[in-house]
Amino acid sequence: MDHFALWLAAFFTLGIYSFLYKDNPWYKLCEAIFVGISAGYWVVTLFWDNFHGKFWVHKFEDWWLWIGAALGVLMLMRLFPKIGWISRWALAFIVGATSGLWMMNYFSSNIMRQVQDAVLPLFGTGFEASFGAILANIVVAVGTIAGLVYFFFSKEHKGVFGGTARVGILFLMVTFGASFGYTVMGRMSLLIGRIDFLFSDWLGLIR
Amino acid sequence: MRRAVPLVITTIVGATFVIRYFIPHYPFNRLNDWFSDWFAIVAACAIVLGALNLMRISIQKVVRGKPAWGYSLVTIVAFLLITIVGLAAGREYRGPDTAFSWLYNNTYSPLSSSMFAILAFFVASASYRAFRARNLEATLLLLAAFFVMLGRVPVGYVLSSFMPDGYRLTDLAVWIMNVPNTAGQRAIMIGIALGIVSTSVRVIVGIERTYLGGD
Amino acid sequence: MPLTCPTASGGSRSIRNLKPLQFIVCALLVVGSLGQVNAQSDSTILFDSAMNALAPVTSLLAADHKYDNGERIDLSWIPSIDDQPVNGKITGYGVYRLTNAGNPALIADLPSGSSTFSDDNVEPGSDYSYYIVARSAYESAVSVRTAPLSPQREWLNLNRGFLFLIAALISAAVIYFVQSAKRGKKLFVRKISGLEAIDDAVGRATEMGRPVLFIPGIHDMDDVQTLAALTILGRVSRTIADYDTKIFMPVARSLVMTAARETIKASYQAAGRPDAYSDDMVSYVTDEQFGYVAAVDGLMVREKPATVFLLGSFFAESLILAETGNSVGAIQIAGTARPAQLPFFIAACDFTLIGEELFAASAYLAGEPRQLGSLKGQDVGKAVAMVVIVVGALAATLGEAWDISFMQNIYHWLSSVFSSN
Amino acid sequence: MSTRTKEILVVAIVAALFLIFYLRKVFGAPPVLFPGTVSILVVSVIGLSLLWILIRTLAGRYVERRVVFLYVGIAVTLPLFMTLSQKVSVAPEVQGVFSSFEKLSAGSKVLVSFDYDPPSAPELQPMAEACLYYCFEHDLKVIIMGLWPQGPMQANLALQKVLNDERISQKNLQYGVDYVNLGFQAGNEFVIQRMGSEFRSMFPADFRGTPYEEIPLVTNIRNFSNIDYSFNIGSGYPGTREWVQIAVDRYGLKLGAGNTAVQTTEMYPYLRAGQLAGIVGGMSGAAEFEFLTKWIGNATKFMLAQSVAHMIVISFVIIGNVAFFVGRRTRERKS
Repeated sequence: MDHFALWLAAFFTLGIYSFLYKDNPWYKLCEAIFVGISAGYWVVTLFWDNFHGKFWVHKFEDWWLWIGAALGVLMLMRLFPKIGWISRWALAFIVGATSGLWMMNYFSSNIMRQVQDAVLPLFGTGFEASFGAILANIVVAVGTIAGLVYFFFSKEHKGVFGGTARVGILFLMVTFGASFGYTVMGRMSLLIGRIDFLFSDWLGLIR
Repeated sequence: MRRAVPLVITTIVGATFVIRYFIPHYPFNRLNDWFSDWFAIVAACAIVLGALNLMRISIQKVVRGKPAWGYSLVTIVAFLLITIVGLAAGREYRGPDTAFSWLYNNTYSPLSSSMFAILAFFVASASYRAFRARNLEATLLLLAAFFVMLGRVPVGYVLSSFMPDGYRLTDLAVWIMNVPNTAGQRAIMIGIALGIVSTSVRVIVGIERTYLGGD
Repeated sequence: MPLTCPTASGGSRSIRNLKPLQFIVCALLVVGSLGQVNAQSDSTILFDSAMNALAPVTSLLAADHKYDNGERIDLSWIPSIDDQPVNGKITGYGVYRLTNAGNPALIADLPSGSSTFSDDNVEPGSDYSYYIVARSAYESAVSVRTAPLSPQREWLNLNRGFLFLIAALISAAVIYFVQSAKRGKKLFVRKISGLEAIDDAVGRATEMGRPVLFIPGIHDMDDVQTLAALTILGRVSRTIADYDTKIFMPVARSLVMTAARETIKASYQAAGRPDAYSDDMVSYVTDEQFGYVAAVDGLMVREKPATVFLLGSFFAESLILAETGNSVGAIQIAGTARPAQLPFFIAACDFTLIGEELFAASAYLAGEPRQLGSLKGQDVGKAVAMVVIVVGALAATLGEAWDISFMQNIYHWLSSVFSSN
Repeated sequence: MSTRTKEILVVAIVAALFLIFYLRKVFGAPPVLFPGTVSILVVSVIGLSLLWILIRTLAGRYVERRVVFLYVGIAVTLPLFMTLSQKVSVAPEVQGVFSSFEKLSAGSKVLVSFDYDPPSAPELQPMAEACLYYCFEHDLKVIIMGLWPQGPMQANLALQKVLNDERISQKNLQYGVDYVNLGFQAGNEFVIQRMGSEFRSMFPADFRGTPYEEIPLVTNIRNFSNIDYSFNIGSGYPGTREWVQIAVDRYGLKLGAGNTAVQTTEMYPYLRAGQLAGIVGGMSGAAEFEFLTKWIGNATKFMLAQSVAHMIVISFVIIGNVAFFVGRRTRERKS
């Protein structure tokens, strides 16, 4: 990397971290550049990859692509305040399709699949699971049921029901703790990567 | 026209996309792929609106000489620079030696990596400030995080190396991930899916129409 | 010459050392190769070398893949007898296809040990016939050809019949409860902490004379979480319009910008103050995740919002936003359906809507009793799931423990019902 | 002196320091490495300052978040200047990946798929380098491809680094004969599916535009059946999951995976089912893999910093909680 590029990258890196001290002109400058550059990057990417790559190249091969183009044009009607309301048609189309798609995809992959995985012989096939496996099976089953009870909206969390809901939230908390602990490691690696850039690539202080 | 037509569109399109799940026959089997293409095309058109909005606000700030208008000017210049360079470069704008790639590698990339990595600082400050064993719930969250964190670095291995194989911190971390975590994830996933199903039903049936706005 | 049998190791060994199964296979082979020798009466193949020849795959079956658009044919076969995990001669199989009785073409190379293949490069209306070549390092053996077969297009995926029934049940429950709420039936829904706080949070912003910041996640309109966030925005902006508080909403997607403007505008109209609405309340920043975060962070420290809503689909930025919001002293109400980000919201925000609660909130807050009906529908779904898990697990456990076939049947039936996807 | 003057002064000093450091590098000064005693001293100072934070917090004066930030920055930076030998214990899943490499004879063909982009590079790049190094060192032929647009660029960075290593550069490896970069192909899992019947249909030419038939290394490679082993370095979709579901399950490819820490857990089921030969997970997995391949690179270098970073987060959790409990007890006593 040439000197200018190195200094530029270092300038931006330090500029972003200066925000940790407080908001300052350096950060504001980096932020302004970042917003401009990334918005432009997405304009370019969406134009070439989506509009050109997905539509323009194939426009005479696949008639159905024109539905997308028509929706896009409807969307652009926003630019003309008088007929801007027509863009709602495109929005309605997208929202409808999203709802339909997500509804069935989540239904099969989350509900059906998860329920299926939860239904299993707790003591193993042929009653021969190890003690650890039996314990694990029971804990998973109890945790799942209790977690579902927590999300129940139709009943006040009182009595036995409330107790189960409480067990459910405890399971949820363990889940969150596990994801937190898990994420920390990856995040720290990112910072180390940046510091390595500063002190190794840029300043040459470390090997 | 303004209110009724969109509702009808949502209902018809939504129902079609539900039904396509059960019909393997053409053209229903293609709807999924088509929609992703359509959405890509619409998003490409819509970003014109977004970009114009960004430019309009920035230009207004500069023209009216609002405080910190200089930064808006920088945004405008940066935006125009990369857009022009990228659009002029043609389809192969991502190629290794283009000006677009240079800009990407030396501005976009360090900025985005640095912003991503700023998370490490916040993880530490949140650990110091917010992760408190206030009650049983919070305590469990903490303990789970604690053991998973310890179990995933060599330090954790060293700390518990006196224990027999299968009972070390590493194994505890794996157990937490595999057992209680699975139960919690499963309950959350089923709940979320039901939430999505019911939200979708409301949208398709036409009870939910906030996103369409008023008249 | 002792009677020998081709073996996996490539050599031949005495028939006396064979196990019963091997003996039968060997006998069949001998009979088969005798037939071969008879059929090719003019060939000069010696008996011994015929025995050593590579065995082809047998029982090759081609069947149309059920319930698809006629784009797949499933092949299955019994691997060659020479295909053994230890010291097998077979190095792999070549799948050949004849389209409309044309020339054979190699369509796939498979490793040894495979016994199935799905050809998904077929079209309805053409006839396909297949054969498989088993290969060793030096020779190859060709299987019989399948009869020509044409893939069929089906109109209904009957595999998903049960899935359809269950989906229909839950949807019907949602619609039923919505209808009964419409008719004026009172529906009880438990309190969701966090939702009660919304009005107070907006009120706080009003008192302090500081704005409200609303972040609808970083996904586009093709995510139901974004839809849910916009629904909540509808309610929040209604309160804001009533209180005459300032709201600003930077977004990462242009379509979300459009939809959010519609939403806020409608709320201001409903509050009878359409003149107070301005498009500048919602502004597009950039699609880039961290560019967006950089800008929102800057906004937070400069505008010092009194209340921050973080509702929708969040990724790594969740903690960056929540910690910055916390540092400027804002009340934060967060919610997402992404389990990996929930711990950060729980730690750094004042109220968090966990998973399903985000979707429930959008119904709860809409202020219409009939929206609440959909929550009841969700509960029906949960009840079904719980009952199936409990009954299924009990049946499976008892059935396996004491070999109760009735219980085992319930278990197998339930797993088959729920595997239909 | 006003705060503003102080701030300007600090910025000026830091900038001057950076300039001096940079000039130092330009004039060819070697990197700095702390000797053992200094390292121990530094680690003790880091530990003592944690103690100081604990005491302050106990006294009821919470340390300002900026101090926490500064502390994290310094504590993560300093270990990079040290070499403390840490005992590397190789996890079985990492050993699994390596053993599969070990079984390959010289001339075997290895397919390496780069399915990630720069933000994940700190974790994944060391794996890529170690993998390439091992292959080149043991005369394995490497075929590189990517399902992510930035993947092949990351591959080129890794190649550049490994080929310049003196142990490798003396082998005088030829592009197109010993290794090839087929580049990126859009289409996610469909790319893998089509590769199952014909590589060339997805990669008509390599990264440099040379037609597939004219590259000696791959002319005879038709599909997965000609590949002896495959290593997928991935950070999401498309990635390891898709490789397992299509290439492994349907075409019998032998696969090892390198994943980010966040993603690794999702892959364990495939490991248990035998669909993966092994997993190299996150920075610690990368360090173990480096240890096995004898390519001592960034992961090993970063491992100490990584451990320190973990300890810091854990310490902050502990400090916060100790202070919380002590504070609560004093409050209760008062009331």
